[in-house]
Amino acid sequence: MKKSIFTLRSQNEIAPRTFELVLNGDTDDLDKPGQFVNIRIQGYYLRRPISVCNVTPGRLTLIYKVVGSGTEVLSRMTVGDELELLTGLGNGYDLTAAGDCPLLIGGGAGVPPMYLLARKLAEAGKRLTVILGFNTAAEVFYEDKFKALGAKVLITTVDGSAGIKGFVTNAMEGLDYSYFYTCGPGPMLKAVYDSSATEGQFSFEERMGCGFGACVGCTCETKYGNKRICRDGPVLVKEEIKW
Amino acid sequence: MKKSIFTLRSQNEIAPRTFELVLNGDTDDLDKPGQFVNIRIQGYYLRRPISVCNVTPGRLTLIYKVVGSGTEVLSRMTVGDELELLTGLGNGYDLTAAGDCPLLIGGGAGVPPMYLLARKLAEAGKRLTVILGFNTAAEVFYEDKFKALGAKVLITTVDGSAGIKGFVTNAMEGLDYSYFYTCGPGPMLKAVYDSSATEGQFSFEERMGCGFGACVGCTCETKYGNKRICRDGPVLVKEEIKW
Amino acid sequence: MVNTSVTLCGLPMDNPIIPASGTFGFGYEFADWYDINLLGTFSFKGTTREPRYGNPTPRIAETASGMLNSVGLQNPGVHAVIAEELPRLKKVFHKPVMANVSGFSEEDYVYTCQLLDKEPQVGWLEVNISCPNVHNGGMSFGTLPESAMAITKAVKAVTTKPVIMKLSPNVTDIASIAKACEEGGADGISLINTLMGMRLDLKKRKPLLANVTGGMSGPAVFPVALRMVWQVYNAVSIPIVGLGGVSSAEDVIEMMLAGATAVQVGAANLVDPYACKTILEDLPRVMEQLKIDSLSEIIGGAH
Amino acid sequence: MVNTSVTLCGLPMDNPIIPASGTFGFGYEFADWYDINLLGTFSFKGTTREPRYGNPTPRIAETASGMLNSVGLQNPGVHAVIAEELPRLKKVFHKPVMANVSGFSEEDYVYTCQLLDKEPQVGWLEVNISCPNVHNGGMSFGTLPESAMAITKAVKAVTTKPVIMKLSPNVTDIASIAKACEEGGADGISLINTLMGMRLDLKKRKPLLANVTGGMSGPAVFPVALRMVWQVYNAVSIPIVGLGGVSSAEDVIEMMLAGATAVQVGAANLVDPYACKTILEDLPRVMEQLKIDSLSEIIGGAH
Repeated sequence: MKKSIFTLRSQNEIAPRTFELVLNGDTDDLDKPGQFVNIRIQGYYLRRPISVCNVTPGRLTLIYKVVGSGTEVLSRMTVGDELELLTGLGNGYDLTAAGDCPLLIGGGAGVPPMYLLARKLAEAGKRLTVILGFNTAAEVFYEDKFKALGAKVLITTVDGSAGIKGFVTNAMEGLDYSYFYTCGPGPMLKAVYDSSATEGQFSFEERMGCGFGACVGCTCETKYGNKRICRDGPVLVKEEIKW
Repeated sequence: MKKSIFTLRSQNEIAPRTFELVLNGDTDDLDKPGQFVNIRIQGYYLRRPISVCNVTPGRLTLIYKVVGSGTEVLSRMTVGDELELLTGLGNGYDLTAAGDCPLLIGGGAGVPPMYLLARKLAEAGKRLTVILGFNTAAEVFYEDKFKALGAKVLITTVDGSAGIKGFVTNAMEGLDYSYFYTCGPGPMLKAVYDSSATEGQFSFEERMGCGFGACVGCTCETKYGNKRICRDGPVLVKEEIKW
Repeated sequence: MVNTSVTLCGLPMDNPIIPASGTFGFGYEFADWYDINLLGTFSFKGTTREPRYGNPTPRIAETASGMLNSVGLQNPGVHAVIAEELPRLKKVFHKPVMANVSGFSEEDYVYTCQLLDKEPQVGWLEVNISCPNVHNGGMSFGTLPESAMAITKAVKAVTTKPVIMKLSPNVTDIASIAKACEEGGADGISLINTLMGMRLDLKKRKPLLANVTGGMSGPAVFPVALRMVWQVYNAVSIPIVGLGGVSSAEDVIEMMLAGATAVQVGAANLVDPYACKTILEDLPRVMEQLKIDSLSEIIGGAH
Repeated sequence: MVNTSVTLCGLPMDNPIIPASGTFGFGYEFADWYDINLLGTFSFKGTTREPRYGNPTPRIAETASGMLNSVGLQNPGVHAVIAEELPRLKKVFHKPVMANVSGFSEEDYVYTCQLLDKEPQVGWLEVNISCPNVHNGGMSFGTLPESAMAITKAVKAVTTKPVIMKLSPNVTDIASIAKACEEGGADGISLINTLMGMRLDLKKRKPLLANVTGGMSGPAVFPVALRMVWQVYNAVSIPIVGLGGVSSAEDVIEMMLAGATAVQVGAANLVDPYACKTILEDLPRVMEQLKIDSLSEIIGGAH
């Protein structure tokens, strides 16, 4: 965990109200897929937690959706602006459990953390299948980027305007995989839990106070006691989850 | 009274912690010496009232001292930054009472509004004497600007490091003048009141809520009833003042 | 087309937006900025039986996302309000106004309310039993259910127009005070008045306000106000006027969902003279985003 | 060289800075960020007789210059605190710690305090009779002088270490509660706990917090906290621990001038893990600017 200043390198609206933000700064503590950063935004008291989409030495990529006035302010920041981040937060995904042909399932705001995970797994020589779920064709992003990693990519949209019509679970039917990793809204995670054929890891969202385990604002119950989503999570293994 | 956006044209530290801020914007409502503007500063709830130092069409000059974190933020703003101002606030000085050879007395933060007043009186052909009071030589500003208007300028410093040693009232002794205008800290105004030989006008300071007469936060008692420093003032005539 | 109209204590209003007492003078100051007939109504400067200078200055201090004031009910007295302020207001405002009244005894309240009740321009009486800035009175009436009920009954006995009791948030149990007012015959409740706070001048090592303490307002107090509106909505069946830190159309809707029939805007008017006008301009767009056709249908909608 | 040391209820502290209970866990989480032995002490997570999960999530919401929490005293229970948390803390913190205790009955408080009083690591007992997030207990003890005094007496009867009673700001008369604690034998008073507030989710038209209401903290509440410290300083002669929105070295000095002997820092730790460290680094410079040689000399200095 570190607190440091990052400088905005670029920001682009890659889908309606969805922004890709590239920052330059100290990425030493940012190597693990599934972790997040906590961003201070001028005029707002609490930081905004955003999961890491990609990281290379000195360069951090985040993708977020504008959901309120805080992220609205963030979306209006421009090249050269400075942001104070807490980095290296959360446990992240455990890659050692992946097996040969892991399945990655991202839904909406849960797509970005799948990218760094896919990249690391691809670098480790895994055969990847990636399911990316959206509401509609206009919202789809990063399909090509996942393909460029050599992954087999399945898109689902609720309205059927792109890829398979329906939810990510529709795309899971009949797939063969050694293990799975997923991130997305709560109902999607529950559906994946119910549909999945193997063990897997789930990344959860919760409203956080601090993001580093101090306030216990984001506690959830697991089969092995209380866990803080921000510090003991956001990734939980299938086996410990209580719905 | 108007609310409008101004753009920062230049900002310079003209004396220690004293800044000259030049803004471009709508100056239609800003022609009267002794009026003030009320500036919104990001992150602070109340606006900061600052008296007008000079104005030409489309260009406004303010001089302020950094006295807290709000003015500190203002002092760090740079060319091109935007500021939201309420303009045309306060009654301003009445120039018709000046006579042939008015005396202008400004102390510290009370010097800036004397400049626009001096300029207007000079344009009206008056013979001006200006007394500018400071604590020490390093704090002196705008001496040459007043001289360029054709005014006779007397500097006073408390420590004697420039001009006459002592207070503005020391410089008033033996002067011949038709009327006077003054602005400065409360104790200085009281001393000028006691030392002055003619009628005159005083500009007062008070902590304000709104700056345009709504909250009655800045009320003072006068011989003719309660007055709001922000709206019925900041200028009061000698004759109505109750100390 | 969205519908912003509401009915407050039997009187229809074009919209629920009411500048709060003490932040809008007697209205005509704001008529220099915009046409104040756009408003639902406004609550005029707290009026007492006798003229009052108020507290010594400084009376204003800044806080994080808010401000303190210790004005202390400066006003020209009820007779001057009727003789001078109301006729001046008549020229620029053509709707029923909310008359805000304070006092230092039951007789004061009765005297002032009785006079203002007779004024045709007055639509509602807002009885302030919650001013934190005057000693021996004001707030003390609003901190006990018994005295709150007594003032309510006394005012109701001599008036015909709707009486709205304005409550202090500086109490342990806001619901019990509101219930006492309802039992006393109040037609409505408005809350919250300011939270009592203070700040020090570090250089002088003395309070910033000459009165030592002052009333805090602004966005900082909004969550406390919202909580109290919520609690009072659960406790009484008369309409509630919600106020405390409201600064945007979204805040207005949040207050109404918590239980407010109308919403007052206070400190926001002081930092932006167009605050209420902007809220009124934003309301239709925000209502559409939130799929609200009619504001009157969302009152208490979050319960 | 300025002197930052103070003495709190007989125990010397290198400086008056104390992370507040509920914002600093059992300390070791912050030891990952900096050496927590820099602190005067810290107040550990509110501990109850039995383990508690607390309230359902969401438990956190944002406000203007502040936040709401409705954690509801999640903690592993006093036995686990003694068996697991204190030994873990011992490795990273070598000063007496402030043990924060909550309960749902007088017996709860007595039971928990009695156990923690015996722990050598504990320097002070901070008895929280003011948690706004638990039903049937906590805050209700802190809203009546009688029950506040009863808890104080009961805890004092079974303990030897200084007992500091932590008070709720959600009351009409804070001074009367503080006085009752002093009469009951309290060695100190800490205040304020959080102000009760709420926020709504406009899209869902429901409260943002699963518990409906929560406790507000952060800079927004600082002026209320300062006012109450000022009032309690006038009412009692035992030391006061001031808290509520403190975020800077200047805030610490303002609290001490108002009457605080020591100062807790709460929400600031959550938005900046280095908040207390930064305050400690800034203090000497700010003291010099304000011509303060020794912090202990300015306690109550603005009265």
